[in-house]
Amino acid sequence: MVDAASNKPARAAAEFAPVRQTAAAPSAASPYRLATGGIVDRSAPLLFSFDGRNYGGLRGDTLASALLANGVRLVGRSFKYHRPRGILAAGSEEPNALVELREGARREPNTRATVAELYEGLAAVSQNRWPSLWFDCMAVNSLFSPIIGAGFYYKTFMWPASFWEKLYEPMIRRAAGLGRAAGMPDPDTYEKAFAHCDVLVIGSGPAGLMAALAAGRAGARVILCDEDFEFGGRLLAECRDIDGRPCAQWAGSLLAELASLPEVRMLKRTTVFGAYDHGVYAAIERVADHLATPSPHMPRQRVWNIVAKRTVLAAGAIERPLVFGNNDRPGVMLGGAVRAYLNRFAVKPGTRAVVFANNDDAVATLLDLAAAGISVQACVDPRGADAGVVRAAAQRIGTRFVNGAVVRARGGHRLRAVDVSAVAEPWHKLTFPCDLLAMSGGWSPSVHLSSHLGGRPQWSDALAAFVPGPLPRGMSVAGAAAGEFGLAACLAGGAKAGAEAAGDCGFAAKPVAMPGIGPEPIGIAALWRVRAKRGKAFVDFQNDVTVSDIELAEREGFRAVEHLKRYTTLGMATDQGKTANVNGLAIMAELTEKTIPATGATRFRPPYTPVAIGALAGHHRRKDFKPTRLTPGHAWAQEQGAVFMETGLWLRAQYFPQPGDNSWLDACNREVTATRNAVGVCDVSTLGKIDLQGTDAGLFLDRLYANAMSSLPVGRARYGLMLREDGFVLDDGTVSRLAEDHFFVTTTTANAARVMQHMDFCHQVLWPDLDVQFVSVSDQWAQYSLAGPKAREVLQKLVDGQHDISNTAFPYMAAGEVTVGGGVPARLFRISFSGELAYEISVPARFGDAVIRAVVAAGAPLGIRPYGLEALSVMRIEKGHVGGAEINGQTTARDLGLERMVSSKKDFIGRVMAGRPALLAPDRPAFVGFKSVGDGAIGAGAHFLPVGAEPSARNDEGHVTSVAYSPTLGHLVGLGLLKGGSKRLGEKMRAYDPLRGRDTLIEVCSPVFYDPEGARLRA
Amino acid sequence: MLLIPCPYCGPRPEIEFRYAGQAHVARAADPSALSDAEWAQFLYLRDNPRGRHAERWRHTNGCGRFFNCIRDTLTDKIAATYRIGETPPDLAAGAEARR
Amino acid sequence: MPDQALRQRAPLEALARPGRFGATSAAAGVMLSEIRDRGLASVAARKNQRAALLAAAKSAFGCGLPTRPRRAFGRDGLSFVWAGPDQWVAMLDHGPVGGIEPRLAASLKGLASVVDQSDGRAVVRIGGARARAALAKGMPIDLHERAFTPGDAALTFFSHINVHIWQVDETPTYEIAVPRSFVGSFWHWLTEASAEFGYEATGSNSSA
Amino acid sequence: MVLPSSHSRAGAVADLRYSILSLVAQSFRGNTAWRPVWREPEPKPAYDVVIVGGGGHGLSTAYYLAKEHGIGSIAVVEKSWIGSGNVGRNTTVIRSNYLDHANIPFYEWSLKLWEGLEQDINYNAMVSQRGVLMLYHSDAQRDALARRGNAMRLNGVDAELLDRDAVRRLVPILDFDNARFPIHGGLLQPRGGTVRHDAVAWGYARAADSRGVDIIQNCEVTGITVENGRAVAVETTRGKLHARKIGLACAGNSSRVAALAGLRLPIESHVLQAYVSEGIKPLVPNVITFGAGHFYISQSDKGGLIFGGDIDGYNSYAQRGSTPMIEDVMEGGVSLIPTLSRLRMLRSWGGIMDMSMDGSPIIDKTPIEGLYLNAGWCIGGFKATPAAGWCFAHTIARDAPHELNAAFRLDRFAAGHLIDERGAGAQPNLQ
Repeated sequence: MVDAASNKPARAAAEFAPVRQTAAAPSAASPYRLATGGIVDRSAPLLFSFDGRNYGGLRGDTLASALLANGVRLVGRSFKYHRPRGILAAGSEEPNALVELREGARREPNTRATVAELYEGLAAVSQNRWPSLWFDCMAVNSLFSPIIGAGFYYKTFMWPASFWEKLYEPMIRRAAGLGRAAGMPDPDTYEKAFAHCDVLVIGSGPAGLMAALAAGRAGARVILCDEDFEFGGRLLAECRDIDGRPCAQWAGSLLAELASLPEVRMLKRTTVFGAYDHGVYAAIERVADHLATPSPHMPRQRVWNIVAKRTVLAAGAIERPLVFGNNDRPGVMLGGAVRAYLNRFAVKPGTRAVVFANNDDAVATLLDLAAAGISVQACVDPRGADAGVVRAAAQRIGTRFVNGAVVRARGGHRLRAVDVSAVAEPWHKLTFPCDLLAMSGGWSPSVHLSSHLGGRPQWSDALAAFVPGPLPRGMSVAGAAAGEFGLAACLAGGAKAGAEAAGDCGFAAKPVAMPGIGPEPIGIAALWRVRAKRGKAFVDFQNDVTVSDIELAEREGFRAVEHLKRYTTLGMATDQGKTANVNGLAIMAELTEKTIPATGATRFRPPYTPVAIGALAGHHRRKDFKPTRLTPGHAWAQEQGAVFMETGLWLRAQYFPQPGDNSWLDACNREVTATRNAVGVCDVSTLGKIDLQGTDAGLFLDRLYANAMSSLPVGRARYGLMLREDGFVLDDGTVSRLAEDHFFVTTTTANAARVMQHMDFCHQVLWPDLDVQFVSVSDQWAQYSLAGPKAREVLQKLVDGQHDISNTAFPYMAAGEVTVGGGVPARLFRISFSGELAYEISVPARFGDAVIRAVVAAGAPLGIRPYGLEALSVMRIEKGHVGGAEINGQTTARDLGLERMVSSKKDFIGRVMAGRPALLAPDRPAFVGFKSVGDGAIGAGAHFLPVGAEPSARNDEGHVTSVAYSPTLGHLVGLGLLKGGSKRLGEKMRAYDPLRGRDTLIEVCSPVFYDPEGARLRA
Repeated sequence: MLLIPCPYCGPRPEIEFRYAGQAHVARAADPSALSDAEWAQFLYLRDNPRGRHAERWRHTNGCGRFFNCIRDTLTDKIAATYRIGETPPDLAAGAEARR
Repeated sequence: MPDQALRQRAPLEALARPGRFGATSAAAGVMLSEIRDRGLASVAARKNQRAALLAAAKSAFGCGLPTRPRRAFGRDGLSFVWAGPDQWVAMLDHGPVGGIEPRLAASLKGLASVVDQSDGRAVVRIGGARARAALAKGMPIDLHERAFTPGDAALTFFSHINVHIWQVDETPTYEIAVPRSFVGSFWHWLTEASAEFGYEATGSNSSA
Repeated sequence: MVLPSSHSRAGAVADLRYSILSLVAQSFRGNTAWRPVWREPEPKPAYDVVIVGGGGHGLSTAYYLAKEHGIGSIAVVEKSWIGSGNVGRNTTVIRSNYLDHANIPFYEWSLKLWEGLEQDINYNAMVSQRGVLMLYHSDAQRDALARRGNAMRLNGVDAELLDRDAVRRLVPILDFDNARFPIHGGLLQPRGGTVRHDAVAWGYARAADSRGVDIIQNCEVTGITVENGRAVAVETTRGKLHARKIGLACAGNSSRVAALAGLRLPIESHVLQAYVSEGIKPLVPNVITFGAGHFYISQSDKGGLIFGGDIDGYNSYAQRGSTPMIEDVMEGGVSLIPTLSRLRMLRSWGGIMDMSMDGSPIIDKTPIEGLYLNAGWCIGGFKATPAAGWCFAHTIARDAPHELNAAFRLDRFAAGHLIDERGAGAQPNLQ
C-alpha cells in the first residue's frame, strides 16, 4: 500500500516493535545498522556468507537487509550487459539482487536476496559473472550495446547456416541464462495439500488484516496468506500511528486476535500464485526455506490447492522506478524499499541520500531518512505547485527542494552522485553527491491474481496506474491492490470486503470500528521517463531493456503490447516485469502518441512469483511417481528371486533366474521347456476381472463383443473379441458363464480400465434399460495359470475331492466353481494361452499367497516351474495368439485373422464401421507368422520388404510385431502384419531393420507354430 | 481447476473427472441403416462452440457415473449438470449449478 | 493337497508395523490401523427393483439403504455405504470375511446383484486430532466438521488412488476402503503424510 | 522436390537486408533507419486470395503463395496481432519422427524447409537442430519406436535407436537409478530441434510483406459470403474483402470460422499448456520426450527450460491452463530429471489446439468452391508451419493437393481412411 505524510517525527522504534528488543549484538555492530528500532532480533545474531566472505546479520533479516547492514551494495550483474547491480526493492518484485542460494544438491539459482530469510550459515554467491562480481569480463557487452539492442539476434548469425549450432548458439547459450542448476537430485521432500474455506484473504497488510478480522469475527472459515515471513505487510515498513499506537504494534494486536479465532488459519511464507476457475487458488508455502535444512518429517515446501467460496485480494501495490540515465546504479533504490530497510530492518541503505519522486510518497521517505540520521542532499520533484506537501516536508528536515528531475546517476559499482536538471534553469545542471537515491514513480496495484482468468486491468488516470478490471467470480479486491491508496482507505476497504465476503457465505459480520488515521496526501503526476541524453535509461532492469530498445521496437512496428514484450523481452525476466511493465507500456504510448489504455494492458498468467517445480510435483517422484500395484503372490515371487517388470502400474514377474544363467534367455527357455514338457505356473492376477449379473447380461455382452455370448452355456468359457465403435479391435479376453444371469469376464492387463470404462459407457449412456449390473473384481481374485501336460495332476492335489476335474467332467473351455485346500472357494477355468493343457484358477486374494505356495509344493514332484512374462510371451508366439503388439489400436479383426469370430447375426459395437471400404482394403497388412531363413537376428519393429527391392516407403509391406526364440522348435519364430497376409505363405521376404543394422531373410508361414490342431490343450 | 458438480456426489475437483465428449449424440437404433456420411456425423463431426457447450463427463475417480454438463468453453462457467437421459434444463429459467 | 490349511493374509499384514512413528515431540496426532475382520460386498439394485430392494433390506437387515453418500447401520454388525446410485458396499463386522455374500444373496435374490469384495478392498482406519490434516495431503474433499460428519461417506481419491471413505466418529475417525493391489502405495503415502504429526500404528483393529 | 531458392525480390518496405553488416552500419546512425518489419496497410476491397489467420500457418501460406505461385494480390487477416495464437504459445519443437507413411514425408519436407528458412527469408529464427530424443521404458515401447524409426529410415529420414547407456552418455541428468519406470533407451532424431517461435511469425510476415502481401491486424472475420456454392468474400470488422479464393488457417478457431460458411468439422478445440522455467545456464542439451508420462522438455537459447505435457482434455477456448495438468507435468518432469526440483516454473500459458479426430491434420479443398481448409493440427502445428504453408499454398493455387498433403483429406473420416498414429481412435468420442 502507499503511505504518505506523517506529521509526527519518527519515534524510537523500541516502542512498537513486536519482537523483543535487546542491546545490539556484536556481530550486528555495523555503521549501517541502527542501534534501535525495526523488528529484527538483536539477541539472535546470525553468520552468513556471500561470494565466500563471511558476514553477520540478525534473525528477522532478509539476505538483502543483512548485506545492506554490512555495507554491501554490489550484489549482481545484469542479464545482457552485465552491468553492476544493487538492491532496488525490498520484496518479491526485486529485479536485480538475484543470487545462487545454498550449495551442492540444494543450490537454488536466481533466488531474490530481498525475500531470502536469513538463517545461521546461509551461503549465497552472485551469478552470471566471470571471473568475479567486481570484475566481470562480459561487461564489455556494454560497449556493443548499439549493435546488440532489442532483437539484434533476429538480424544476424544467419551465415553460414551450419555455424548456428556449432558456434553462435553455444556462445549465446553460455552467455545467457542466469544461475546454475544443482545438477543433482534434490535431497528434500515436498507436499501437496487441499484446503477449503469460506473466505480466502490474500495479503496481510492493513486491508488484508481488516478483511480477515471482519470475516473471522463473523465466524467464517478464513484462510489468511502472506508471502512474507511476518504478517503485516507495509505496516511493518512504515512509521505511522494507528489509534495513537505505532502501526506495527497495532498490527500485532490484530494478529493476536486473529490467532485466537478457531476458524481462522494463518499461513505465512505462503504465496498465492495462481487464481483458477471456480474459486480454486494455488499457493506455495515455504515450510523450511528459512532453515539450513528442513526439520525431520517436514517438507521443504508445500503446494496448497485452496477451494474458497469467496476471496479478498489484498496484495498491496508495487512501487515503480523512475526512468533516467544510469538509473540502475547500485544505490538507486525504490523509496518504499528505503523505508522498509529503515523501519523494519533497522538498516541504513546509505549515508547520503537524494529523494526523487513524482508523488507525495516522498514525504514519508524524507521524514524516515531524517529520523534515521541520514543526510538528505536534495529532494527532486518534477511537479511544481502540486508538490506542496513534499516541499513542506523537505523544508521541515532542512533539505533543499528542487523542482526538476534527476537526469543521470553517476558512479559505477556504486552510486556516487546524481545530476539534476531544474525546471527553472534547465541549462544549468546541478550535481548532488550521494550514495543513495530514493526514487518513486508511483505505485502499481498488484492486480495480477485478478487477471489470471482473463480479466483485463483498467487504467486510472487519477492514480496513474492499472486497477483490477472484471474480476473472477467470488473475488473482491481491497486496499492498495484496488487502488485504494492511503492507510485509512486500506483499513476501511479491507473491513468492508471482509464483511461482505463473510456475508455472502452466510455469516453476518458486525461492522469493525475504524481506527483514527492522520491526513495522508496521495497526489501524483505521471512521469514515465526523463529524457536523458546520456547513460542507459533502464525500464526492465533484469532483462536490460532500455528506452532506446522500446524506441527501436516502435520503429520496427512491434507496437502491440505483446509484440513489445516478445521483441524486447520487456517483462519476460524472472520478475515478470513487476517494476517494468507499466513504464514500458506508458513509454510505448508516448512514442505512438496513443493513450495508455489504447496501447494495451498486459494480462498476467500464473504464477505470480516463480514456483519450485519440485513443489508442484510434491510427493510424486522417483519410485513414487505413480502408485505400484502388487499381486497377492508378489511376496512369494520375490522369494523366488523373480525379476520384475513394470506393466502399467503393476509389477509382474518377467522371469525367474537361477544360479548359472548366462542371461534372461536361459531362464526363459527353462521355463518354456518345463511348461511344455511337464507343468508351469504363472501369476495372472493382473488380468482385468469383471463380474456381470442381471437378466440382460447375455444380451449386453452380445452387443459388446464381436462374437455371441448369450449362447454360451452355463459352466463354459469363451474367448471374446471387443471392437471400438470405429471398427478397430479394442481388446480380447474371456467370458465365462457361472449361472443363467451371471458372467465372469476377463480383459487384458493393459486394457482393464479402458474396457471397464467402455462397458460403463455402453450401459449408462447407450443401453440404460438393460437389466445388467457389473463391478470390477480384479482385486478380489488372485488368479494363476497352470499349464503343461501335468497341469491336471497338480490341480487334482489341490482341488477338494468332491470336484471331478477329469477331461470328461471338465473339458477344454469348461468353467466352474470349486473349493481348494478344504473348503476355500475357488473358480476354475480350463483356458489356455500357452497351447498346453491349462487351467486358470482364481481364489479370494487373501489366499493368493498360500495357494501359489501350495501349487508349487504340490507340483514339485512333477517338476513344476513358475514362469514369467517372457516365457508367457514365447509360448503365445509359438501358438500364434495375438498380443499387445498386434492389438495396437490400428488393427481390425480381419487384419488379425479373427474374422471368424465376428458374428454377422447381431449388431455390436464396431460392426458397421468395421465394414467400411478402408477397413476392408485388400492391401491392409494382415496377421502372419514367419521363420528366419538362416540364422540372422530379427527384432520386432523391423519392416517387411520384398527380396531385392530398394528400401523405400513404397516397398514397405508391413512390419514384425513379435519375435522370440522358440526353445521348443529350436529356431526364431515371429509374427507380423504383412500386406496380403495369409495369401503369401511360403514367400521369402526381408525383415529390414536399419536401426539395428539388420536385414534378414525370412519365410512367411502360418502364425501357429506349435500344435496347430490344438490336440494338447484338449488333452 | 474446475469444480464440477457431480449430480450424485456434489461439487468435486476436475481431477476426479474425465471428459467424455459432446452430449446428446444418440447412437442409431439400427446402425446398419446409416450411411457412411451419417456415421461420420455420429462418430467424428462435433459442435465445437466458443461458449455454452453440452458435454458428457464421467466421475471416474468417484461414483463412476457418466453425466451431462453445460459449460461455457470460454469462461468455464458451468450452467448445469444433469443425469444421462434427462433433457437439458431450461437455462433461460436460470437453473444454475452451485458455483 | 498339502496337509496344513491355506493361510489367509491380510492386505497390510506385512506393512502395517505396530509402533509410534514420525515426529515424536507431542502425543501422536494420527492413529492408523487395518481392519481385518470385516466382510465387504458390492450390492447393486436390479433394473426397476430399487423400491423392492429398499423394502427387503429394511425387513431383512433392519435398515434402509442410503440414497445419498451416507452409511446406514443394520442389525448384527451389518452396515451399508452408498457407492453410487443404486449401488452400495455392504459390510459385516467380525466376519466371517467370506460369509457376507451368501447372507445377503439369500435375502436379496432377484432384487440385487451381490458380489463379494472382502478381498478386493483393504479397510484402513485413521483417527486422531490431526487425521484431517494428514488426509488433506492427498484427498480433495472437505472433511471439516461443518462439511463432513459421522455417517457421511464419499467416493474420491487419495494421491493417485481411488478410495471410499466414511466417517466413524467425531474424534474424528474415518475408515478408508482401498483396492487391495494399491494398498502398499496407499499406506506408504498415508504414513508419510502423517509423519509430521507423529502417528501410532496398531497392526490390526477390530471392525466394530 | 528442391529447397526453395533463397533469392528475395526487393520488398515493399522492409527492404533493409538483415546482416551483421547492416547491424553495425545502423548502429553508427543511432539505429534510426530501421523500418517496420511489416506494413500496416488498409484492407483493399478485393484480393486474389484472402488467408484468414495471421499465425505461422497463415503467414507462411501467404509467403509461399507469393513466392512459389506468383500470386500478386494476397491479404492475411488477423483478428488480433500476428502471432498471437499457437505460433506464439508453443514449445518450439521441430521434428519429423512420425510413424505413418502419410505423415513422415510431409513433416520431413517441413524439416527441410526449416533447414533453409533463415537464408530464404533473411530472418534468424534460431533453427537449432540439437536432436529430439523419445525415451522408451519397456521392450514393447522399444519395439514400437523401432517400427517408427525404421519407417522413418524407409522415408530417408534420420533416426537412431539408442540403448540405456547411450542415452546416459547423451543426457546424464536423467533419473537412471531410482525411476518408477526405468529408462531403457530412446529413439533419437539428430536433425530435430527447436526454433524461436515468435521469430517464425515475424520472419514470414516480413518476407511476405516484402513480396507485397497485405498483413491486416485487428481484423476479425465475422462472416463468409457464399454465393451459389462458391465463397466469394469475407466480412470483417474492417469491412468486406472480396476474394477469388479464401484459405482458412485458424487453428483452434477453425470450427468457429468454418461454421461461418456452414461447415461442421471433425475437430474439437482443447487447451494445451506450456511452461517455462527461470533462465539458467545450459542444462538440457536436446529435446527430450518422457515415455512413461506426459512430459517433454527443451532449453531455450535464453536459458529458460520450456516444457509441456498433455492437453487439459476438454473443449476449451480459454487460453489458460488448469492445475491438474500442471501437477501431472511437474510430476513427470521431476521424475525424469530430478534436478528440476529446485528450479522454478516462471510462467505457464495455454494454447487452443484444433484436435482432429484421428490426430492428423487436414489440408484440403472444402465442399464450398473457393474455400480451402488448413486445420486439425492437434498439438503438432508449429513444426509443420513451413510445409503446411507450402502445401496449403499449392492446394489453393493449383486447386488440388500436393502429393505431400494428398492424405490429409477432409472426407477421410467417412471413408475410414484415418491417419491414426497413436491407435487411440477418435477420443474422446469412443469410450
